[in-house]
Amino acid sequence: MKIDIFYFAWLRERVGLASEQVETEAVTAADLVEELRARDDDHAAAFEDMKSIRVALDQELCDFSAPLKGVREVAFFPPMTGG
Amino acid sequence: MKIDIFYFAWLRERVGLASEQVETEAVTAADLVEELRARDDDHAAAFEDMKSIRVALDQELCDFSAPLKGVREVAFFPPMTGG
Amino acid sequence: MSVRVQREDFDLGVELTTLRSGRHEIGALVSFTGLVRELADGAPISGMELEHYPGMTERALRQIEIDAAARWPLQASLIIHRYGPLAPGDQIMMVATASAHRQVAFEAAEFLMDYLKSRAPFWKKEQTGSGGHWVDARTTDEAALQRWAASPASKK
Amino acid sequence: MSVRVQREDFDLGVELTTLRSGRHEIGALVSFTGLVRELADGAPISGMELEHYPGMTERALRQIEIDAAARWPLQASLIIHRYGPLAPGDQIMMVATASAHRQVAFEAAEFLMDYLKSRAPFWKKEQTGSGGHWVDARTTDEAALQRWAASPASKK
Repeated sequence: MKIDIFYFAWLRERVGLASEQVETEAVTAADLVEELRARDDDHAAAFEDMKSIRVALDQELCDFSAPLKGVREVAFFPPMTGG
Repeated sequence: MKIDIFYFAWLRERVGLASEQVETEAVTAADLVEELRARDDDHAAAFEDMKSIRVALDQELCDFSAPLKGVREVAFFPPMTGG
Repeated sequence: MSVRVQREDFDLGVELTTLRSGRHEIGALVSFTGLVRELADGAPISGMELEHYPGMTERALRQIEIDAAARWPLQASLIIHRYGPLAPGDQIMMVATASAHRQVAFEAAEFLMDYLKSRAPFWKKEQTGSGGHWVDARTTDEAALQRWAASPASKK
Repeated sequence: MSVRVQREDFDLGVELTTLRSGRHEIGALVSFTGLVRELADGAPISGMELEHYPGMTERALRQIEIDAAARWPLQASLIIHRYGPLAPGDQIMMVATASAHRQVAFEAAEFLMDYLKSRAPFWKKEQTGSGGHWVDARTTDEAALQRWAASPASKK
Protein backbone atom coordinates (compact mmCIF):
# COMPACT_ATOMS: atom_id res chain seq x y z
CA MET A 1 0.00 0.00 0.00
CA LYS A 2 0.99 3.63 -0.55
CA ILE A 3 1.25 5.84 2.55
CA ASP A 4 2.02 9.54 2.84
CA ILE A 5 4.43 10.19 5.69
CA PHE A 6 4.83 13.58 7.36
CA TYR A 7 7.59 14.70 9.71
CA PHE A 8 7.45 17.68 12.05
CA ALA A 9 9.82 19.77 14.18
CA TRP A 10 13.23 18.16 14.82
CA LEU A 11 12.11 14.91 13.20
CA ARG A 12 11.58 16.80 9.96
CA GLU A 13 15.02 18.39 10.33
CA ARG A 14 16.79 15.09 11.06
CA VAL A 15 15.09 13.16 8.27
CA GLY A 16 15.66 16.12 5.95
CA LEU A 17 12.15 15.83 4.52
CA ALA A 18 8.77 17.32 5.42
CA SER A 19 7.01 14.42 3.76
CA GLU A 20 7.53 11.39 1.56
CA GLN A 21 5.38 8.70 0.01
CA VAL A 22 6.32 5.09 0.71
CA GLU A 23 5.15 1.73 -0.57
CA THR A 24 4.93 -0.56 2.44
CA GLU A 25 3.40 -3.74 3.76
CA ALA A 26 4.07 -2.79 7.38
CA VAL A 27 1.31 -4.05 9.69
CA THR A 28 1.74 -1.54 12.51
CA ALA A 29 3.21 1.95 12.97
CA ALA A 30 6.14 0.33 14.78
CA ASP A 31 6.79 -1.92 11.77
CA LEU A 32 6.79 1.15 9.54
CA VAL A 33 9.37 2.81 11.80
CA GLU A 34 11.64 -0.24 11.39
CA GLU A 35 11.36 0.01 7.60
CA LEU A 36 12.09 3.75 7.65
CA ARG A 37 15.10 3.30 9.94
CA ALA A 38 16.63 0.91 7.41
CA ARG A 39 16.38 3.51 4.61
CA ASP A 40 19.44 5.62 5.43
CA ASP A 41 21.44 7.23 8.23
CA ASP A 42 19.19 10.28 8.45
CA HIS A 43 16.10 8.17 9.04
CA ALA A 44 18.00 5.99 11.50
CA ALA A 45 19.16 9.08 13.44
CA ALA A 46 15.68 10.59 13.44
CA PHE A 47 14.11 7.48 14.94
CA GLU A 48 16.87 6.86 17.48
CA ASP A 49 14.99 7.88 20.63
CA MET A 50 11.47 6.48 20.33
CA LYS A 51 10.48 7.76 23.79
CA SER A 52 10.50 11.26 22.28
CA ILE A 53 8.41 10.40 19.23
CA ARG A 54 4.65 10.39 18.78
CA VAL A 55 2.66 9.03 15.85
CA ALA A 56 -0.62 10.08 14.28
CA LEU A 57 -2.54 7.85 11.86
CA ASP A 58 -4.85 9.81 9.57
CA GLN A 59 -4.44 12.78 11.91
CA GLU A 60 -5.32 10.93 15.12
CA LEU A 61 -2.74 10.31 17.87
CA CYS A 62 -2.16 6.54 18.17
CA ASP A 63 0.05 3.97 19.84
CA PHE A 64 2.87 2.52 17.78
CA SER A 65 1.10 -0.83 17.99
CA ALA A 66 -1.88 0.54 16.03
CA PRO A 67 -2.56 -1.24 12.68
CA LEU A 68 -1.85 0.63 9.45
CA LYS A 69 -4.58 -1.11 7.47
CA GLY A 70 -6.57 1.47 5.51
CA VAL A 71 -4.43 4.35 6.76
CA ARG A 72 -3.43 6.92 4.12
CA GLU A 73 -1.44 9.39 6.19
CA VAL A 74 1.11 8.79 8.94
CA ALA A 75 2.84 11.58 10.86
CA PHE A 76 5.81 11.39 13.21
CA PHE A 77 6.69 14.21 15.59
CA PRO A 78 8.04 15.04 19.06
CA PRO A 79 5.72 15.72 22.04
CA MET A 80 3.65 18.79 21.38
CA THR A 81 4.56 22.19 22.77
CA GLY A 82 1.75 24.53 21.79
CA GLY A 83 -0.16 26.90 24.01
CA MET B 1 -17.45 57.51 73.00
CA LYS B 2 -18.94 58.64 69.66
CA ILE B 3 -19.14 56.05 66.89
CA ASP B 4 -20.31 56.41 63.28
CA ILE B 5 -22.51 53.52 62.27
CA PHE B 6 -23.15 52.51 58.65
CA TYR B 7 -25.79 50.14 57.33
CA PHE B 8 -25.78 48.48 53.91
CA ALA B 9 -28.17 46.56 51.66
CA TRP B 10 -31.31 45.22 53.40
CA LEU B 11 -29.97 46.27 56.79
CA ARG B 12 -29.97 49.87 55.60
CA GLU B 13 -33.51 49.44 54.29
CA ARG B 14 -34.83 47.89 57.51
CA VAL B 15 -33.18 50.40 59.84
CA GLY B 16 -34.28 53.17 57.50
CA LEU B 17 -30.91 54.90 57.74
CA ALA B 18 -27.65 54.70 55.78
CA SER B 19 -25.71 55.94 58.80
CA GLU B 20 -26.08 57.42 62.26
CA GLN B 21 -23.79 58.61 65.01
CA VAL B 22 -24.26 57.10 68.46
CA GLU B 23 -22.84 57.83 71.90
CA THR B 24 -22.09 54.47 73.49
CA GLU B 25 -20.07 52.72 76.18
CA ALA B 26 -20.50 49.30 74.52
CA VAL B 27 -17.45 47.12 75.01
CA THR B 28 -17.91 44.80 72.00
CA ALA B 29 -19.70 44.90 68.67
CA ALA B 30 -22.25 42.47 70.13
CA ASP B 31 -22.92 44.90 73.02
CA LEU B 32 -23.47 47.68 70.49
CA VAL B 33 -26.00 45.53 68.63
CA GLU B 34 -27.94 45.06 71.90
CA GLU B 35 -28.04 48.83 72.41
CA LEU B 36 -29.18 49.46 68.84
CA ARG B 37 -31.90 46.81 69.08
CA ALA B 38 -33.38 48.63 72.07
CA ARG B 39 -33.69 51.90 70.11
CA ASP B 40 -36.86 51.17 68.15
CA ASP B 41 -38.77 48.55 66.20
CA ASP B 42 -36.87 49.19 62.97
CA HIS B 43 -33.51 48.54 64.60
CA ALA B 44 -34.95 45.50 66.39
CA ALA B 45 -36.26 44.11 63.09
CA ALA B 46 -33.00 44.79 61.29
CA PHE B 47 -30.95 42.87 63.85
CA GLU B 48 -33.38 39.97 64.20
CA ASP B 49 -31.36 37.33 62.34
CA MET B 50 -27.74 37.74 63.45
CA LYS B 51 -26.60 34.72 61.37
CA SER B 52 -27.15 36.89 58.30
CA ILE B 53 -25.25 39.92 59.58
CA ARG B 54 -21.58 40.77 59.33
CA VAL B 55 -19.73 43.58 61.09
CA ALA B 56 -16.72 45.69 60.09
CA LEU B 57 -14.80 47.82 62.60
CA ASP B 58 -12.94 50.68 60.97
CA GLN B 59 -13.48 48.95 57.62
CA GLU B 60 -12.10 45.55 58.67
CA LEU B 61 -14.33 42.46 58.92
CA CYS B 62 -14.46 41.36 62.59
CA ASP B 63 -16.20 38.97 64.94
CA PHE B 64 -19.01 40.37 67.06
CA SER B 65 -16.86 39.69 70.11
CA ALA B 66 -14.25 42.21 68.91
CA PRO B 67 -13.66 45.18 71.30
CA LEU B 68 -14.87 48.63 70.23
CA LYS B 69 -12.16 50.53 72.09
CA GLY B 70 -10.66 53.17 69.79
CA VAL B 71 -13.00 52.28 66.93
CA ARG B 72 -14.52 55.25 65.09
CA GLU B 73 -16.57 53.50 62.41
CA VAL B 74 -18.78 50.42 62.64
CA ALA B 75 -20.63 48.93 59.68
CA PHE B 76 -23.34 46.26 59.64
CA PHE B 77 -24.32 44.41 56.48
CA PRO B 78 -25.44 41.05 55.06
CA PRO B 79 -22.96 38.54 53.55
CA MET B 80 -21.31 40.06 50.51
CA THR B 81 -22.47 39.27 46.98
CA GLY B 82 -20.04 41.00 44.65
CA GLY B 83 -18.19 39.51 41.71
CA MET C 1 -1.04 45.66 40.83
CA SER C 2 -4.04 47.91 40.79
CA VAL C 3 -7.62 48.19 42.00
CA ARG C 4 -10.41 50.35 40.64
CA VAL C 5 -13.93 50.80 41.98
CA GLN C 6 -16.04 52.80 39.58
CA ARG C 7 -19.54 53.52 38.35
CA GLU C 8 -18.62 53.65 34.65
CA ASP C 9 -18.03 50.68 32.37
CA PHE C 10 -14.53 49.46 31.41
CA ASP C 11 -12.98 48.24 28.17
CA LEU C 12 -11.82 44.68 28.80
CA GLY C 13 -9.57 44.57 25.74
CA VAL C 14 -7.87 47.86 26.55
CA GLU C 15 -7.32 46.83 30.17
CA LEU C 16 -5.73 43.51 29.17
CA THR C 17 -3.54 45.14 26.54
CA THR C 18 -2.37 47.81 29.00
CA LEU C 19 -1.67 45.23 31.69
CA ARG C 20 0.82 43.27 29.56
CA SER C 21 2.15 46.16 27.52
CA GLY C 22 5.96 46.07 27.30
CA ARG C 23 6.13 43.26 29.88
CA HIS C 24 7.86 40.51 27.89
CA GLU C 25 8.45 38.31 30.92
CA ILE C 26 4.72 37.53 30.93
CA GLY C 27 3.87 34.17 29.35
CA ALA C 28 0.31 33.74 30.61
CA LEU C 29 -2.53 36.21 30.99
CA VAL C 30 -5.83 35.13 32.56
CA SER C 31 -8.94 37.27 32.80
CA PHE C 32 -12.30 36.81 34.44
CA THR C 33 -15.25 39.03 33.61
CA GLY C 34 -18.50 38.97 35.60
CA LEU C 35 -21.64 39.88 33.65
CA VAL C 36 -25.25 40.62 34.61
CA ARG C 37 -27.39 37.60 33.68
CA GLU C 38 -30.87 38.12 32.34
CA LEU C 39 -32.26 35.45 34.67
CA ALA C 40 -32.22 35.27 38.48
CA ASP C 41 -33.33 31.83 39.70
CA GLY C 42 -35.31 31.46 36.52
CA ALA C 43 -37.08 34.85 36.70
CA PRO C 44 -36.15 37.52 34.15
CA ILE C 45 -34.48 40.56 35.67
CA SER C 46 -34.83 44.04 34.24
CA GLY C 47 -31.79 45.41 36.03
CA MET C 48 -29.54 45.32 39.06
CA GLU C 49 -28.28 47.83 41.60
CA LEU C 50 -24.82 47.25 43.05
CA GLU C 51 -24.24 48.84 46.44
CA HIS C 52 -20.83 48.99 48.08
CA TYR C 53 -19.01 50.42 51.12
CA PRO C 54 -16.78 53.20 49.81
CA GLY C 55 -13.40 53.13 51.52
CA MET C 56 -13.66 49.57 52.81
CA THR C 57 -14.18 48.26 49.27
CA GLU C 58 -10.86 49.62 48.02
CA ARG C 59 -9.05 48.44 51.18
CA ALA C 60 -10.50 44.94 50.91
CA LEU C 61 -9.67 44.59 47.21
CA ARG C 62 -6.13 45.88 47.71
CA GLN C 63 -5.61 43.39 50.54
CA ILE C 64 -6.86 40.51 48.36
CA GLU C 65 -4.42 41.55 45.64
CA ILE C 66 -1.55 41.74 48.16
CA ASP C 67 -2.44 38.27 49.46
CA ALA C 68 -2.42 36.87 45.91
CA ALA C 69 0.96 38.47 45.14
CA ALA C 70 2.37 36.93 48.32
CA ARG C 71 1.26 33.44 47.29
CA TRP C 72 2.13 33.43 43.59
CA PRO C 73 4.88 34.99 41.45
CA LEU C 74 2.66 37.42 39.57
CA GLN C 75 4.01 39.96 37.12
CA ALA C 76 0.81 41.99 37.11
CA SER C 77 -2.75 41.93 38.37
CA LEU C 78 -5.82 44.09 38.09
CA ILE C 79 -9.22 44.25 39.78
CA ILE C 80 -12.00 46.49 38.50
CA HIS C 81 -15.44 46.42 40.12
CA ARG C 82 -18.39 48.61 39.22
CA TYR C 83 -21.24 49.88 41.41
CA GLY C 84 -24.56 51.57 40.70
CA PRO C 85 -27.28 50.56 38.25
CA LEU C 86 -26.56 47.79 35.74
CA ALA C 87 -28.58 46.11 32.98
CA PRO C 88 -28.56 42.48 31.72
CA GLY C 89 -25.44 41.89 29.64
CA ASP C 90 -23.48 44.64 31.39
CA GLN C 91 -20.01 44.03 32.71
CA ILE C 92 -19.98 43.96 36.55
CA MET C 93 -16.31 43.44 37.23
CA MET C 94 -13.07 41.91 36.00
CA VAL C 95 -9.88 40.49 37.39
CA ALA C 96 -6.72 39.78 35.43
CA THR C 97 -3.50 38.04 36.40
CA ALA C 98 -0.22 37.77 34.51
CA SER C 99 2.59 35.34 35.21
CA ALA C 100 5.34 33.40 33.48
CA HIS C 101 3.28 30.19 33.55
CA ARG C 102 -0.35 29.33 33.08
CA GLN C 103 -1.06 27.44 36.30
CA VAL C 104 0.05 30.38 38.41
CA ALA C 105 -2.09 32.82 36.42
CA PHE C 106 -5.16 30.55 36.61
CA GLU C 107 -4.82 29.83 40.33
CA ALA C 108 -4.23 33.47 41.24
CA ALA C 109 -7.26 34.60 39.21
CA GLU C 110 -9.48 32.03 40.94
CA PHE C 111 -8.10 33.08 44.31
CA LEU C 112 -8.88 36.74 43.58
CA MET C 113 -12.42 35.81 42.56
CA ASP C 114 -13.06 33.53 45.54
CA TYR C 115 -11.96 36.16 48.04
CA LEU C 116 -13.59 39.03 46.22
CA LYS C 117 -16.95 37.20 46.28
CA SER C 118 -16.94 36.71 50.05
CA ARG C 119 -14.72 39.49 51.38
CA ALA C 120 -15.29 42.61 49.28
CA PRO C 121 -18.27 44.68 50.50
CA PHE C 122 -20.60 44.62 47.51
CA TRP C 123 -24.28 43.77 47.54
CA LYS C 124 -26.49 43.08 44.55
CA LYS C 125 -30.18 43.96 44.35
CA GLU C 126 -31.98 42.47 41.36
CA GLN C 127 -35.11 44.00 39.85
CA THR C 128 -37.65 41.42 38.70
CA GLY C 129 -41.36 41.57 37.91
CA SER C 130 -42.10 41.05 41.61
CA GLY C 131 -39.92 43.96 42.74
CA GLY C 132 -36.38 44.32 44.06
CA HIS C 133 -34.61 41.39 45.73
CA TRP C 134 -31.27 41.39 47.52
CA VAL C 135 -29.21 38.51 46.19
CA ASP C 136 -28.44 35.85 48.79
CA ALA C 137 -24.83 34.87 49.33
CA ARG C 138 -24.24 31.33 48.10
CA THR C 139 -22.87 28.91 50.67
CA THR C 140 -20.69 27.52 47.88
CA ASP C 141 -18.92 30.89 47.73
CA GLU C 142 -17.89 30.73 51.38
CA ALA C 143 -16.91 27.08 50.88
CA ALA C 144 -14.72 28.05 47.93
CA LEU C 145 -12.36 29.84 50.32
CA GLN C 146 -11.54 26.60 52.10
CA ARG C 147 -9.33 25.27 49.36
CA TRP C 148 -6.97 28.21 49.69
CA ALA C 149 -6.72 27.75 53.45
CA ALA C 150 -5.92 24.06 53.02
CA SER C 151 -3.27 24.16 50.33
CA PRO C 152 0.07 25.95 50.55
CA ALA C 153 1.11 28.30 47.78
CA SER C 154 2.04 26.55 44.55
CA LYS C 155 5.02 28.61 43.47
CA LYS C 156 5.87 27.48 40.00
CA MET D 1 -17.90 27.05 19.77
CA SER D 2 -15.21 27.88 17.31
CA VAL D 3 -11.59 27.16 16.47
CA ARG D 4 -9.20 29.24 14.40
CA VAL D 5 -5.64 28.42 13.36
CA GLN D 6 -4.00 31.40 11.75
CA ARG D 7 -0.73 33.14 10.99
CA GLU D 8 -2.00 36.66 11.75
CA ASP D 9 -2.44 38.22 15.16
CA PHE D 10 -5.86 38.49 16.88
CA ASP D 11 -7.54 41.23 18.88
CA LEU D 12 -8.26 39.75 22.32
CA GLY D 13 -10.73 42.48 23.27
CA VAL D 14 -12.72 42.16 20.05
CA GLU D 15 -12.81 38.35 20.35
CA LEU D 16 -14.12 38.48 23.92
CA THR D 17 -16.70 41.13 23.10
CA THR D 18 -17.93 39.15 20.10
CA LEU D 19 -18.09 35.92 22.10
CA ARG D 20 -20.51 37.31 24.68
CA SER D 21 -22.36 39.74 22.42
CA GLY D 22 -26.14 39.50 22.91
CA ARG D 23 -25.75 36.41 25.12
CA HIS D 24 -27.33 37.60 28.36
CA GLU D 25 -27.40 34.16 29.91
CA ILE D 26 -23.62 34.40 30.34
CA GLY D 27 -22.54 35.36 33.86
CA ALA D 28 -18.86 34.44 33.69
CA LEU D 29 -16.30 34.88 30.94
CA VAL D 30 -12.77 33.50 31.35
CA SER D 31 -9.91 34.05 28.93
CA PHE D 32 -6.37 32.74 28.74
CA THR D 33 -3.78 34.32 26.48
CA GLY D 34 -0.38 32.76 25.83
CA LEU D 35 2.45 35.20 25.08
CA VAL D 36 6.03 34.81 23.81
CA ARG D 37 8.39 35.36 26.76
CA GLU D 38 11.66 37.18 26.22
CA LEU D 39 13.55 34.51 28.19
CA ALA D 40 13.89 30.78 27.57
CA ASP D 41 15.49 29.00 30.56
CA GLY D 42 17.19 32.28 31.43
CA ALA D 43 18.57 32.97 27.93
CA PRO D 44 17.13 35.88 25.96
CA ILE D 45 15.26 34.83 22.83
CA SER D 46 15.08 36.94 19.71
CA GLY D 47 12.09 35.14 18.28
CA MET D 48 10.16 31.92 17.92
CA GLU D 49 8.84 29.80 15.06
CA LEU D 50 5.62 27.90 15.62
CA GLU D 51 5.19 24.85 13.42
CA HIS D 52 1.94 22.90 13.23
CA TYR D 53 0.27 20.03 11.37
CA PRO D 54 -2.37 21.60 9.12
CA GLY D 55 -5.54 19.56 9.16
CA MET D 56 -4.76 17.60 12.31
CA THR D 57 -4.43 20.85 14.29
CA GLU D 58 -7.98 21.96 13.53
CA ARG D 59 -9.34 18.45 14.16
CA ALA D 60 -7.56 18.17 17.51
CA LEU D 61 -8.68 21.61 18.70
CA ARG D 62 -12.27 20.97 17.65
CA GLN D 63 -12.24 17.67 19.53
CA ILE D 64 -10.89 19.34 22.68
CA GLU D 65 -13.66 21.92 22.47
CA ILE D 66 -16.29 19.18 22.00
CA ASP D 67 -14.90 17.33 25.02
CA ALA D 68 -15.11 20.48 27.15
CA ALA D 69 -18.69 21.17 26.05
CA ALA D 70 -19.64 17.61 27.00
CA ARG D 71 -18.23 18.03 30.52
CA TRP D 72 -19.42 21.54 31.38
CA PRO D 73 -22.52 23.61 30.57
CA LEU D 74 -20.78 26.20 28.40
CA GLN D 75 -22.63 28.95 26.58
CA ALA D 76 -19.69 29.73 24.33
CA SER D 77 -16.04 28.88 23.76
CA LEU D 78 -13.27 29.93 21.46
CA ILE D 79 -9.77 28.70 20.64
CA ILE D 80 -7.39 30.73 18.47
CA HIS D 81 -3.82 29.51 17.89
CA ARG D 82 -1.23 31.17 15.71
CA TYR D 83 1.63 29.61 13.74
CA GLY D 84 4.66 31.01 11.94
CA PRO D 85 7.25 33.51 13.19
CA LEU D 86 6.62 35.31 16.49
CA ALA D 87 8.56 37.89 18.52
CA PRO D 88 8.82 38.38 22.32
CA GLY D 89 5.61 39.93 23.64
CA ASP D 90 3.53 38.56 20.74
CA GLN D 91 0.28 36.75 21.39
CA ILE D 92 0.62 33.01 20.64
CA MET D 93 -2.90 31.83 21.33
CA MET D 94 -6.03 32.33 23.36
CA VAL D 95 -8.92 30.34 24.74
CA ALA D 96 -12.14 31.75 26.14
CA THR D 97 -15.05 30.09 27.92
CA ALA D 98 -18.43 31.51 28.88
CA SER D 99 -20.88 30.03 31.35
CA ALA D 100 -23.53 31.01 33.87
CA HIS D 101 -21.12 30.53 36.78
CA ARG D 102 -17.48 31.22 37.40
CA GLN D 103 -16.26 27.79 38.47
CA VAL D 104 -17.51 26.20 35.27
CA ALA D 105 -15.84 28.87 33.13
CA PHE D 106 -12.54 28.57 35.00
CA GLU D 107 -12.46 24.77 34.95
CA ALA D 108 -13.35 24.55 31.28
CA ALA D 109 -10.67 27.10 30.33
CA GLU D 110 -8.03 25.15 32.26
CA PHE D 111 -9.22 21.92 30.65
CA LEU D 112 -8.92 23.45 27.16
CA MET D 113 -5.41 24.67 27.96
CA ASP D 114 -4.24 21.40 29.50
CA TYR D 115 -5.39 19.35 26.50
CA LEU D 116 -4.26 21.89 23.95
CA LYS D 117 -0.73 21.84 25.42
CA SER D 118 -0.35 18.07 25.11
CA ARG D 119 -2.74 17.08 22.32
CA ALA D 120 -2.71 19.82 19.67
CA PRO D 121 0.12 19.38 17.12
CA PHE D 122 2.16 22.55 17.62
CA TRP D 123 5.91 22.76 18.10
CA LYS D 124 7.90 25.79 19.21
CA LYS D 125 11.42 26.57 18.07
CA GLU D 126 13.09 29.38 19.98
CA GLN D 127 15.88 31.51 18.54
CA THR D 128 18.59 32.40 21.06
CA GLY D 129 22.17 33.63 20.77
CA SER D 130 23.28 30.01 20.39
CA GLY D 131 20.90 29.23 17.53
CA GLY D 132 17.48 27.63 17.24
CA HIS D 133 16.22 25.20 19.87
CA TRP D 134 13.08 23.08 19.78
CA VAL D 135 11.24 23.58 23.06
CA ASP D 136 11.01 20.42 25.17
CA ALA D 137 7.59 19.30 26.34
CA ARG D 138 7.30 19.72 30.09
CA THR D 139 6.46 16.57 32.03
CA THR D 140 4.19 18.76 34.16
CA ASP D 141 2.06 19.38 31.08
CA GLU D 142 1.40 15.68 30.56
CA ALA D 143 0.79 15.31 34.31
CA ALA D 144 -1.77 18.15 34.19
CA LEU D 145 -4.08 15.89 32.15
CA GLN D 146 -4.35 13.42 35.02
CA ARG D 147 -6.65 15.60 37.09
CA TRP D 148 -9.30 15.56 34.36
CA ALA D 149 -9.13 11.79 34.06
CA ALA D 150 -9.54 11.40 37.82
CA SER D 151 -12.41 13.77 38.53
CA PRO D 152 -15.88 13.54 37.05
CA ALA D 153 -17.43 16.60 35.43
CA SER D 154 -18.48 19.30 37.90
CA LYS D 155 -21.75 20.42 36.41
CA LYS D 156 -22.79 23.50 38.33
